[in-house]
Amino acid sequence: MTNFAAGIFHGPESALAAAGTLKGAGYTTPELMSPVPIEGVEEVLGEKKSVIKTFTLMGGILGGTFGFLLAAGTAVLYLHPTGGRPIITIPPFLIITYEMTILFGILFTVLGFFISARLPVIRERVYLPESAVDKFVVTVACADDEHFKRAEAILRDAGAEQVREVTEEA
Amino acid sequence: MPNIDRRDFIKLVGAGSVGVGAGFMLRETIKHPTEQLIPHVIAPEDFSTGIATWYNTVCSMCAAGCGISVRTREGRAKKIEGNPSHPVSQGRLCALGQAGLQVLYNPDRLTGPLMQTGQRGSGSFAQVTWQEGLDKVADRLELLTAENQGNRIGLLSQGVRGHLAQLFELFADQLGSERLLHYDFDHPHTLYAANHRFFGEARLPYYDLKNTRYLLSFGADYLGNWISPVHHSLGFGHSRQGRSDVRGRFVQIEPRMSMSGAAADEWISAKPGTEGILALGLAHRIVSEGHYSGVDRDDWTTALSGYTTDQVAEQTGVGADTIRRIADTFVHTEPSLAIGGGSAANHSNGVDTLVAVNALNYLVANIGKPGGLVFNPEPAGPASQDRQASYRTMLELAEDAKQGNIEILILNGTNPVFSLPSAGFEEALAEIPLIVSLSSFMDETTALADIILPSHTYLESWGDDFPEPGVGFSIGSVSQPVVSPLYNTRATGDIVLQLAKQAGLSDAIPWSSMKDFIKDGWRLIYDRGGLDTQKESFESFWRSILKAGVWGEKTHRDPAFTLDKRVINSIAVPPPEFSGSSDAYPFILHPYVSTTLHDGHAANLPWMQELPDPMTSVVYGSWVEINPATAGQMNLKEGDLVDIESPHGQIRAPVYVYPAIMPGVIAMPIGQGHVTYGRYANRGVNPIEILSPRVDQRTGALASSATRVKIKATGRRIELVKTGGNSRELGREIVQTTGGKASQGHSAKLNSIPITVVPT
Amino acid sequence: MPEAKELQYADIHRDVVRSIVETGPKYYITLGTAIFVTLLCFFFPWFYQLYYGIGAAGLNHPQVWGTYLASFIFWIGLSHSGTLLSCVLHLTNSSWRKAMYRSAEAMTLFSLVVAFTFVMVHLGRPWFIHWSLPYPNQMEMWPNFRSPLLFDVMAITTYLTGSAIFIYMGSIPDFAAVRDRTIGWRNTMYTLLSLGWRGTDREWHRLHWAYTFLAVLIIPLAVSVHSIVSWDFALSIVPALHQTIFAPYFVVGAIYSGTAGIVTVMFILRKYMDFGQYITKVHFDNLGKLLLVLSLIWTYINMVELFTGWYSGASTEHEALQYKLFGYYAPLYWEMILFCAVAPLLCISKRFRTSFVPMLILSIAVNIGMYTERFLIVGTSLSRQYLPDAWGLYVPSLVELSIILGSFALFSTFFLIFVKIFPSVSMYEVKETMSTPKTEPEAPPEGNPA
Amino acid sequence: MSILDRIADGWRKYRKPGYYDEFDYHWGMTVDLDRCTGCEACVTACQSENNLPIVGEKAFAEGREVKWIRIERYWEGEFPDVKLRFIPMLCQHCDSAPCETVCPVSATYHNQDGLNTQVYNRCIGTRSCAVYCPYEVRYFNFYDHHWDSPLDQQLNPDVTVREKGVMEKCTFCIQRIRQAKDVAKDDGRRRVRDGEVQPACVQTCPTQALVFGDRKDPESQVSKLMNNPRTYRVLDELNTDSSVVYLKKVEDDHA
Repeated sequence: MTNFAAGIFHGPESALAAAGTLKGAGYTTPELMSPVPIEGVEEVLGEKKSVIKTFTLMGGILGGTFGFLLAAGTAVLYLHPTGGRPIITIPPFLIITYEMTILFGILFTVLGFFISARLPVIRERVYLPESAVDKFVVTVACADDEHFKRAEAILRDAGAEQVREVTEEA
Repeated sequence: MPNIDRRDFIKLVGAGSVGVGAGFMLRETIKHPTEQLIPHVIAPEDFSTGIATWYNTVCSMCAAGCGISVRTREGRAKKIEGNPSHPVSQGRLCALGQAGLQVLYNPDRLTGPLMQTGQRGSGSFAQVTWQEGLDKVADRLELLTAENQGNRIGLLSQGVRGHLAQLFELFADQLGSERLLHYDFDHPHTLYAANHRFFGEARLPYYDLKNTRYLLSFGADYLGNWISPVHHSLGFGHSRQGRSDVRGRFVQIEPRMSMSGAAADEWISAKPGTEGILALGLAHRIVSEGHYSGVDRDDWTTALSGYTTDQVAEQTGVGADTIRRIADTFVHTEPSLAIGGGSAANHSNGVDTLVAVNALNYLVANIGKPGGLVFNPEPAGPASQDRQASYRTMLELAEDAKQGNIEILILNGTNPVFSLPSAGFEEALAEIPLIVSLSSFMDETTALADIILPSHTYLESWGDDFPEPGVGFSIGSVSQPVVSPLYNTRATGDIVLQLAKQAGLSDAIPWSSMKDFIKDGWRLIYDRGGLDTQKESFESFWRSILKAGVWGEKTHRDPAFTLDKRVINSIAVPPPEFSGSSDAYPFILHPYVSTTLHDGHAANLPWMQELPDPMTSVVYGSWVEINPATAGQMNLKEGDLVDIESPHGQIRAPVYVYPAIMPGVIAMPIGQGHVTYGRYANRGVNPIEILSPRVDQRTGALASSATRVKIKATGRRIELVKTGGNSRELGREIVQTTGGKASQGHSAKLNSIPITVVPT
Repeated sequence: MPEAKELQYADIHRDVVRSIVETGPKYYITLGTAIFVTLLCFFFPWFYQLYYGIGAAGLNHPQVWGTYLASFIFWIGLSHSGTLLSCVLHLTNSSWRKAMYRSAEAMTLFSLVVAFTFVMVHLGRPWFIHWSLPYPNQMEMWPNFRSPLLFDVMAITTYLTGSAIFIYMGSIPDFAAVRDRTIGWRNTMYTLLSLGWRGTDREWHRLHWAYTFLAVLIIPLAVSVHSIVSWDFALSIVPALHQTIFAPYFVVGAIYSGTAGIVTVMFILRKYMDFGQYITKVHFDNLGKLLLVLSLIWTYINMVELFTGWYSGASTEHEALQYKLFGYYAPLYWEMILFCAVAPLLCISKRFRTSFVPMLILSIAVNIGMYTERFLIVGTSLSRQYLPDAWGLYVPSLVELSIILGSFALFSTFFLIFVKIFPSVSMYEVKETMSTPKTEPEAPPEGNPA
Repeated sequence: MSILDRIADGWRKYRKPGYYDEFDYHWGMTVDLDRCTGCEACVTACQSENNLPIVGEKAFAEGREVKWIRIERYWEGEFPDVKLRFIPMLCQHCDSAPCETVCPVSATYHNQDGLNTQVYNRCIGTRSCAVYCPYEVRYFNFYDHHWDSPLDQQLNPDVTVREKGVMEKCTFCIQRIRQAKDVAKDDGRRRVRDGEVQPACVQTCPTQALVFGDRKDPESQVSKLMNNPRTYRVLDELNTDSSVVYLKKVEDDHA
C-alpha cells in the first residue's frame, strides 16, 4: 500500500515545474497526468528510453523472414507449377515479404507500446479523472506523512490549486 | 397467428435474412462438393473408371447413312461417334449425328399411345393402351382391305431405306394400296431426275472429292447438308492437305455463301437460277477451245452454240474472264469434278441445270475415274424403289384427300404440315376420317392425328441401311438397339408388323418382329454368296455384321459409259422463272436448309439449337440475311425486324447483314418456326410458309428458290442471339493465311480415310 | 481561431461526450433507415445471388468482372485518404489534421470492410474464401503466392489490421476520457477499451512514438495496397489493362477519391453532429487545395495513359483507346472527365474552397466520377480484348445496382455506429491545438466521475 | 528429409524455369485451318463428352454460353470479293499461361502432362483467369445448370458436372488421356501410343483438321505437323507458348 500526493494544476507549465522541483527534492520519479501530451517533459524528468523502435525493427525483420519463407518455402513443399514460372519465383514473393514485413512491424510496434507503456493495467493505479478533462496532475509516492507534507508544500508552491492524498492498493 | 408487431417484424426480417445468408454460406461450405461423378484431376492409383460398351449402328439423322458407334455406360447411351470401319463416316461424325442422343433422351418425346379426344388440333389427347390403339387402326385397315378398298389407305413416311422400306412396300401391297409415299423436304428430286436423264439411271453416283484436284460446285453445300456431308468433309480434308504433291482447289457458285462457299478457294455469285447457264457457258468454252475431242464433239458444238462466253456472262452476271479462266482450269486440272445441288437445283430449271453440270463432267471425261464421278452398283439390299414424293405428288395426295378418296392416312415421322408450302395440306387432312401417326414426337402434323402410336427412336430399334449414294461398291449396315426402350413405345417396323397381323395379313407378312424380318432379309444377302467376308454360318455372318456395324462387298461397276446423242441435242437451260413481279417484289428469296437444324426435324434438339449457325453464329431463332449495301440503302441494321412478304404470305424476322450475299437476294434458313414440336423447337419463323408453289417442270419438285419477296421495316428491333462479337479481324492476324507455294510438299500424311473407296 | 468565444478543454470534452451519449430520435431514424436499406438493398439481393449464382449480375463472357470489382476498387480507394492522409499529416505535424483525422480513419476502416464484402459478393463461391489463406489442410492445397489476387489478400489483411490498430491507438486517450464521464455499460466498455490509460507522461511518450512508427509503416503500406489492387489488372495482358502506369494511377486516384470522401464526411459531421466549431473553413480550404492538386495529377496520368496508348500504334491498344473515347461506354468516359478533371478546377478559387455546400457537391461529383473510372477500367477493357469475335457488352443488372446502393447504406450503418462508440473528434489532439486552460471549469462534469 | 532440408533442396532446384522438362507427356494439338470448314462437329462432340450445359435462349442472349471449343469467324473483304475464315478456338494449354499465375488458390496449374488443368473443386470463382486469358476460352458457371429429364441420362459419368460459381474450360479430354494411360499400363506399355488417345473434338473432326498427340514423341503426327512451314500460334506476340498450334489457311489468287 502506497500513499501518493497528487497536485492538481491548471496548466502544464506549473505542473511541469512542480514535477521538476519534486524530482530535485529527491522524490522517486514523479508522474504527470495530463489531458494532452506535455512538451518538454524529457528536459525536466530526464530522457526516456523507449524500446518501441527495437520492437518495430524486430517485427519487421521477423515479418520479412516469415513472409519470404511463407511464399518461397511452401512453394517447394507444394509444387504448383503455374504459368511457366519457376517454382521459386522471387519477384512476386518479395511482395508477400513486403506485406508481411509491414504487418509484423505494426503488430510488434503495438506489442512494444503495450509493454513499454505498461498497458493494459492489471491492477488499480493512482488516477484522477480530472486529468482527462482539463487538469494537469502531478503524483508522487510518499513513504510517510512527513514526505507527504513536504510534497504538498512543493506542489502548492508551484501553484497547485488542490493537493490530495491518494492511496494505491499494493 | 402469433401476435407480431411492426418492430418484431422488422427484427425478424433482419435476423431472418442474415440467418438465411449465414446458413446458406455454412451449408455451401460444409456440403460435400463431390457428389457427382469423378472430380479427380489425378485420380488415386486404385481408382478405376467404369467400362463402356460400344455398339455399332446407323445414324438416321439425315439421309447420308453414316455408320456410328454409340458408347453406353450402365445401359445408357452416352456418346455417339462415327464408326471407324464404316466407309461413309470412317470414324467421323457431324454435329447433328452426335446430337442424336437428344432424340433418344428428348424431354418432349411421346411416352405412349395417345388418342385425340377433342377437335383435331385442339391438342387434347388421352393415354390409351397399345392394344386399344392398334385395334382401332387394324380394324379399319381390315375392313377396307376386305372391301377391296385398300387404295383408300394412305401411307406417308419420311424417307426410309433398307428393310423398313421393304416392309412398307409389302404392307401397302398387301393392303392393296398404291398410296405409299416418302416425303422429305430436302430430298434431291432434281438430282435424281438429272442423273436419270443424263446417265440413264435414277441412282446417285459417288462423287470422289477425296481425289479430285478441282471441284466446281453449283450451289451444292456439300460440306453442310448436301447428300453426305461427313463423307464429303473427309474427302475435302484429304483433297486439301492429305496429298503431298497437290492441294485440291474448290470453287463454289451460289448467290449466298454457304459453308462450302466459305471453304472454297473461290466463291462466285451467279444470278439465282442461272447456274445451269453458267455451266453450259463453261462447257461451250471447253468445246469451242478444242479441249474436248470426243466423237460427239460436233453435237456438243451445236448444242452449246447459244452459250457463248459473252452471252453467258451477260445472263449470269459472272465476268467473261472468270468464265474463261474457270473453264480452262477445269479442263486442264485433272481430275476435276462438277457437282450441283442446293439452290441451283431448286429452281424452275433445276433438272436442266443439273444436266448441264453432268455435261461438264462428261466433257472432262472424269466418269468412272478417281477424282471424278463413279457409278454405284445396285444396292445389295432391297432395291430402293424411289417412293419419294415430289411437291406435285403431295399436292395430288392433298387433292385426293379433299375428294374424300382417303380413309386412313398413316404417317411415319414426316411433317408435311410444317414443310409443305401453300398446299392446303391441313385442309386436306381435315377430310381424312382417320389419321394415324407413328412419330416419336408431337410435331405439327402429328398434332392433327387421331391416333398416335409412338415409335422407338433409331437408337432403340432394329433396322438396316444401304447408303444412297453408295461409296462406289456395295455396302450395307445393320442398326441395332443400343439401349432398352425408355418409354412405352414400339419400333416402327414392329408396329407395322403388328398392324399387318391384326389386319389379317399374316400369311404374306408372317414375321413377328422387325429383327426377324431384317435377319431374313440379310439371309438372302448371305445366301447370294461371293462375299468378301466368308463365314461358316449365317449366324456368325450376322454376328460379325452386328459387331462391325457394316458389311461391304468390293465389287465395282464398269465405268464405261456412252452418252445418248438425243441427250446432247436436248441440252439447254431455260432462264429461271420466279413467282411475283420484280417490281412489286424486288428481292429473290433464297431459303436454305439450316446447317444445324436441317429441314426442321432437328429443331427440338437443344444441342442443335445452341449450336451457332456456322456462317452467322446465330442461335435460337430465325433471321433474314441481307447484303450490306442493300441494308445500307434501306437503312436496316442487324436485329431490325422486317416483314418479308411474298405473293403467298408474310413472315417477320430480324435482319442479319450478311457480307456474302448478292444484292437483290435475301436468304433465310429453314428449320425454325415450329409450334408444337416441343420446348426447344417452338420459336422463330418458318420461311416455307411464304414459298410459292412453283415447281421444277420436269419433276414437279418444289422450286423453293423461285419466290420473289419484298421487305418492309417494322421499326422494331430485337437483339439477335449469337456468339460472334465483331466479325472482322481488324488486322490482328488471328486467322493467318499463306500462299499455295509455302505448303507444297509438306502436307501431312494423316492416318486418314483408311478405306479406299474408288478403284485404282 | 475565428470563433467568438475561445474554446476551452472542457467544452471539447463536453461536446464530444455529448455526441456519444446523447442520442436523439433523429439518430435512431437515420440508423434504422440505414440498417433497413442495408438489409433490403445489400443483403437481400446478395443472398439471392448466392442462391441463384453470379448470373444474377449482368456479367457474361467476356465481361466476367463488373461493378462488384469496380466497387471493390472504389471502396479501397475511398479508404485511402483516411489513414494515409492522417499519417502524412501526423508526420508533418499539420495541426489542421487533428479535428478530422478520427473520422477520416474511421472511413478508411469501414471502407475496407465494405470493400471486403464486395470481394465476397464478387466471388463465385464466397463460402470457400478461406481457401485463399495459407493454412495446412487435408486437401494438400495451398494458395498461389504468385497471384496478384493473393497479394491483395495479404495487403488488404495487413491494411485492415494496420488501420484498425492505428485508429484504436489514437483513440485510447479519448476512450479514457470518455470512460470517466459515462456510467453503466458504456463505462464498462470504455474501461475495457481504454486499457487503464491514465495520461501519464510515460504513456504519452510511448504513445507518441508508437503512433509515429505506425504512421511510418502505414504510408508505404497504403501505397502498396492500391498498387497491388492495380496489379490485379495491370499484371494481365488485356489491352488497356496492361499498363505500367496503373500503380501510381490507382494510388493517386485512391487518394483523390478518398480526399473527396473526407470532404463529404466532414460536411455531414459538421452539419449533423454539431461539430461546427471544430471542423471549419480551414479544413475545407486545405482539403480543397489538396483536391485540386490531386485532380491535376490524376488528369496528367490519364493523359499519359491516352498518349502512350495512342503512340503504341498497336491494333489492340489503339482499338481499346478508340473504344474508350468514342465507343459504347464513351458517355461515361466524358462524364468522368467532366467530374474528375474539369470540375475540381473550381478549387482554384478560395471562395469556392471555403463554401461548404459547393464543396460537398464537388466532392460527391468527384466520387461519382471516380466510381465511373473504376467501372470503365473493368468495363471497356474487358469488352474488347484480343479476339474480336469474342467481344461483348456488359450492362449492370438491377441486383448489382441495388448492391452498390446498399453498400453505401452498409457504410453509413458502420459509420453511425462508430460515432456512438468512438469520440469522432480526437479530443486530446484538438486540445493540443488550443491554448492551455486558464479558468476554472464552468460546468460540473456529467455522468459520475469516479 | 526434414522440412528445412526439403526447403533448402528446393531452393537449389527450383529457382529457374524448366520444371516442364520432367514431364511424362507434353500433349499438343494442331489445327489445320486449310482443312477446317467451320462445321462445328467438334463443338457438339465437346458438349457431349464433357457435359457442357444447355444454357437456354435467355442465358445465351446474356452471353453465358459454355463452349469449351468454339468456332470464331472472320469476314475479309466486301461483296463480291468476300471471304469467311473460320478458326476453332479452345484452351491453348499455354506453357506460359497467364491464367495460371493469377489464380489465388492454385485452382488452375500445369500438370505433369503439360496440360493446363482446372480443378473445379478448388475454384472459388474469382474469374480472374478468364480475364487474364487472351484467348477467352475460360467459361464461368453463372448458374447451376439443369438438364431437363431425361436429358441428364446422357451425361458422361467420367466427367463431373460443374456447379455454379466455378470456372471451367477445355481439358484436352483428360478423362480419355487417363483411360489411355490405364490401358497402356495394363498392356505393359510404358507410354501411350500415338493416336491412341484423342479428345472428342479431334476424334470427330470430319476433315481431320484437328490432330492431337504427344509433342515429346518426335514420331507423333502432331510433332511432325508442328514442323510444317505453315504453323503459327494465335497471339504469338503474347508469348504464351501455347500447345495448340495452327496451320495457316492456304489462300492463293485465282491463277
